[in-house]
Amino acid sequence: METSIWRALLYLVGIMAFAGLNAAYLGWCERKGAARIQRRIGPCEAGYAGLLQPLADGLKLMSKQLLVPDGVDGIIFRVAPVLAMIPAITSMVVIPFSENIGARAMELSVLLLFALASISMIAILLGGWASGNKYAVISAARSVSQNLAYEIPMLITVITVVLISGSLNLREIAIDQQGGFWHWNIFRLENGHFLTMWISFIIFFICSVAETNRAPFDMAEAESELVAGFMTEYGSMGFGLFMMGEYLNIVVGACLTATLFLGGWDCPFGKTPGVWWFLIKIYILIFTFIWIRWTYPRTQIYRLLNLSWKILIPFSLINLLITAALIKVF
Amino acid sequence: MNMLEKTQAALAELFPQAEAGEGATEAAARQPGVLRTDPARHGSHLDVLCGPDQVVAVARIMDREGYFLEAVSGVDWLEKQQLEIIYDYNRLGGEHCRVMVRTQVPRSEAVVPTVSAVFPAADWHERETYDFYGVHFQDHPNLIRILLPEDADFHPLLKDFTP
Amino acid sequence: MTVPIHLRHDETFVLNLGPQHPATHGVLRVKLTMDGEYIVKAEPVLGYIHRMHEKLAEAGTFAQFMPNTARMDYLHALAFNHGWALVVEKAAGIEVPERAEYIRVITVELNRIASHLLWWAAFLLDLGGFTPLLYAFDDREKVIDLLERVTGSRLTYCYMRFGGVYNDIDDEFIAGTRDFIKRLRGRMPSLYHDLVTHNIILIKRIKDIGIITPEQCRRYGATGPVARGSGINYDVRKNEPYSVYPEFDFDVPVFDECDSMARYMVRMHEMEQSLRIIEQALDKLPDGPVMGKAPKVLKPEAGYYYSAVETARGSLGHRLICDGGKNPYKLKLRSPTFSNLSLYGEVAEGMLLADALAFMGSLDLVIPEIDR
Amino acid sequence: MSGYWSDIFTGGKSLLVGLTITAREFFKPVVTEQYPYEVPTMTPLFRGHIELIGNEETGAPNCVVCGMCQRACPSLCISLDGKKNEGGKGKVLTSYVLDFTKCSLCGSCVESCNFNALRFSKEYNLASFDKNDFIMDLLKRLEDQNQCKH
Repeated sequence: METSIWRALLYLVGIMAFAGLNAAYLGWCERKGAARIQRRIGPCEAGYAGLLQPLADGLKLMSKQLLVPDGVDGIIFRVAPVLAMIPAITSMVVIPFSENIGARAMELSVLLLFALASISMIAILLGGWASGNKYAVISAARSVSQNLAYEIPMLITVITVVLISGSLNLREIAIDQQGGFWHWNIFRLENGHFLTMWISFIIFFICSVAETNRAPFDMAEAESELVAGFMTEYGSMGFGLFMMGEYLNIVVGACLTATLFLGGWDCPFGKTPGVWWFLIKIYILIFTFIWIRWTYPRTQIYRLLNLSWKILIPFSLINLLITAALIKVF
Repeated sequence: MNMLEKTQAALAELFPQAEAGEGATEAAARQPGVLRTDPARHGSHLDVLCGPDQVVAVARIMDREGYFLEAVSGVDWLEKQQLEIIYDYNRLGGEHCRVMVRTQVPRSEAVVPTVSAVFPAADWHERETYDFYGVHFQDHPNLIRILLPEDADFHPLLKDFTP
Repeated sequence: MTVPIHLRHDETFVLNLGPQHPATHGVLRVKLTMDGEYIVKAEPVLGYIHRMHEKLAEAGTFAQFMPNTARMDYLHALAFNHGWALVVEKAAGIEVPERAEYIRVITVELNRIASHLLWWAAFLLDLGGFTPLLYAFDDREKVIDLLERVTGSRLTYCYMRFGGVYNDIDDEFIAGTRDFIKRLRGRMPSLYHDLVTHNIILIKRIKDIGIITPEQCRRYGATGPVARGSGINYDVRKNEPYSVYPEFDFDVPVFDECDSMARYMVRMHEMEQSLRIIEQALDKLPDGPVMGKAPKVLKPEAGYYYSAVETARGSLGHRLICDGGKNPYKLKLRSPTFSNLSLYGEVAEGMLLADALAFMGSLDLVIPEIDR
Repeated sequence: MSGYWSDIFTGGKSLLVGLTITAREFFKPVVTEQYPYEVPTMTPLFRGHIELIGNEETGAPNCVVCGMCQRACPSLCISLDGKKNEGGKGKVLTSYVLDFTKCSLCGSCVESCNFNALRFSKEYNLASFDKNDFIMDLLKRLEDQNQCKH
């Protein structure tokens, strides 16, 4: 009994530390990455190569007054940023970092992740609504319709993965893909799944960009239209929590993509699997998120819904059918 | 018949009593009518002086001939106690021809009918002239301050205005 | 995009876009009556940066107004310099040496490229693309460095004089300009067109958005790239030639689609045409003085004068009225975006908020020029 | 329907092309100038605020207090004063104050000067918290410059 308490504590601290570090330093990575793409050098004053910048930003945000403007719904206004952060951290619980590292391997972990992901949508809705700002309300409405539209193709593609692996447990799904990249769901040779799974992967990736409200799908905080969207009225750590929540959602999205499609902690050459492979994969994915954001202009809300309903959903449904047929045939 | 002559003929119909004259613009004390000016010197081909009541009729003709309204400007002739409104018409492409239409109203009772019903471009330009000179444009749909604050109570481009 | 829903005028709310808003690039305020995200009525409110330049013109001498001209359209300041110099030269009958005319054309066209580059950057920023902004600024910086070499300032130039220009250009400037032409031509296809113009997101975003009919252009007096994007072949440089423009071989890009994409393409092609003009001007550049004979105190004959120039945003007119004195009696500035913006209300009706902002970006507004 | 497929393929291709371009730029060197670690050199014609030119030998200002610059200035930011030159002809400058808060750097004053007494300085580091820092005594500035020279 005693060991399990230590284990729980260790994981609690570990996950919090992982989440906190990521939330802080992804901001730095984003700024550095953007700067390099734009041929600038980015943060460089605070510490070596600006490495202390997240710390300085955090201190600044924390030392500011948590301003609650007149006429807002006080409780909801305060709760929303916390609500954006909590599900993102909680999601880390079920993510298997390697065969032995993972806080909890639940049977329905995929479902749990999606349930938690929709809570962060509610956080945006509440934050925007409680602000009582017209821009924030428009942003909240946009964000909800966007997340609804993108959860459907995302779930359908996840079903294809679940069909192949026969499990809703992320750990089981990852174990199912061990033994080199030809076993990964995206390239899976077995039953000819590679024919359709790369499309599923692309759909899933696009959806996770949209789900995390990242450019080019950042309709909710489209700064040139809606000022700062749902965050317009937030300052200090309320704003900081929203930002951290956004980055954590990216981490969760990358973890999920790596686990579902890229073999989790598996080595591409079938040797020495381990947590480092998992980390390499998720950071490559995260870099792709950043890379995409600093390449494209923003799309328009109805184009975004068109993309989901007219392209992603039909394609994911067809993919699902073909995958199911392949499993049945072979 | 080129554009200039055609426009001149169309405009001259508004002024039956005036004789068609040629030459440079004389001092402002001239009779209503159409006058040719040297575009290289003055920038406009025709100089039309009309009464305030003819402004809309001129605008209709210009609209029919395919002109666009470039600008509306006011001038305050303090010595003559007159305000002058200048409408610059120009052509969008094709043969270039700029027509300057002027009308003069007494300073004490500066009322001119609006041409914004013919050219929506006049809407803002007339508001600006109202703003700066206090010229009242009759039947203007929305004659409020445009560049100055809405609570301003002065017309700064009048020559006797001192801040 | 046609209006897909029936606008309900009884359930509207008012959204104040500005005076401080990231998309208005300055202090323009648009009072939007909205039905959800659809615009029922858009009403621009001007004057937040009004400085009464016309009164300032009356207060000083002709030469003293020159620095003010650059403060209106700070992106294409040299064209405003040029316009003011032209109208006064017309009124006072001042001759300009040929070399000065060539230098004017070179600098004005360089400035036009800088202006279009900044428009491109800001437009992409409106559409949420941040990276192209920095690429455009990289190129724009080169232009500004070149202009700084000859004019002494980086943004609000006061370079033209009645009868010439303030300073002669040197060989280093000429070599630098040739380098810049090569550089921009080299970067244009990949960094501008492959990255942005052919990008599906951008095309979907601005194609068929903000349709301005040629008739609307005429009724509202829209000029410049806005008119040329609506199929109107009107460019002051061609229609009412001034300076030495008739000596150059260049095209006026005209697009018939009437949408934001057409206006975008017009400006992209105009940059190429400006490069052509500069190239020819550098080849033909005559020797001689850069300042003609001009009296120290100008007293133009009484009369009405009008002169138009083509700025990056359209036809800029100076209506100058002289009474024979040392000061202008009256100066009316016909700024192009003032007229271009006036059609915003009519066109933006029924648009989505995001589209309306993309449309506003495609008009290329410079607020100090509207407010004067 | 053809538009649907071509949108997916050409659109997808354009997105990939965009990514390769930004990736290529990612590995190119930085183009920005790291002020204040790297200081730009001003071009010879750079227009800073104006300053007085001193005589090569004596260091006294070339200015003869004719007031042309004052009259040429559109923003009335120059105020100067002089007194009668004792023992010589003409006037001697006693004060020359530039109100740089109003100056628009048009250069009318420099152009109007017939005595080679004014020029543009090359100073561009002109930030301050105090408005009074921009009311510049140019005569004092010239004296300081003379002192530095010796």
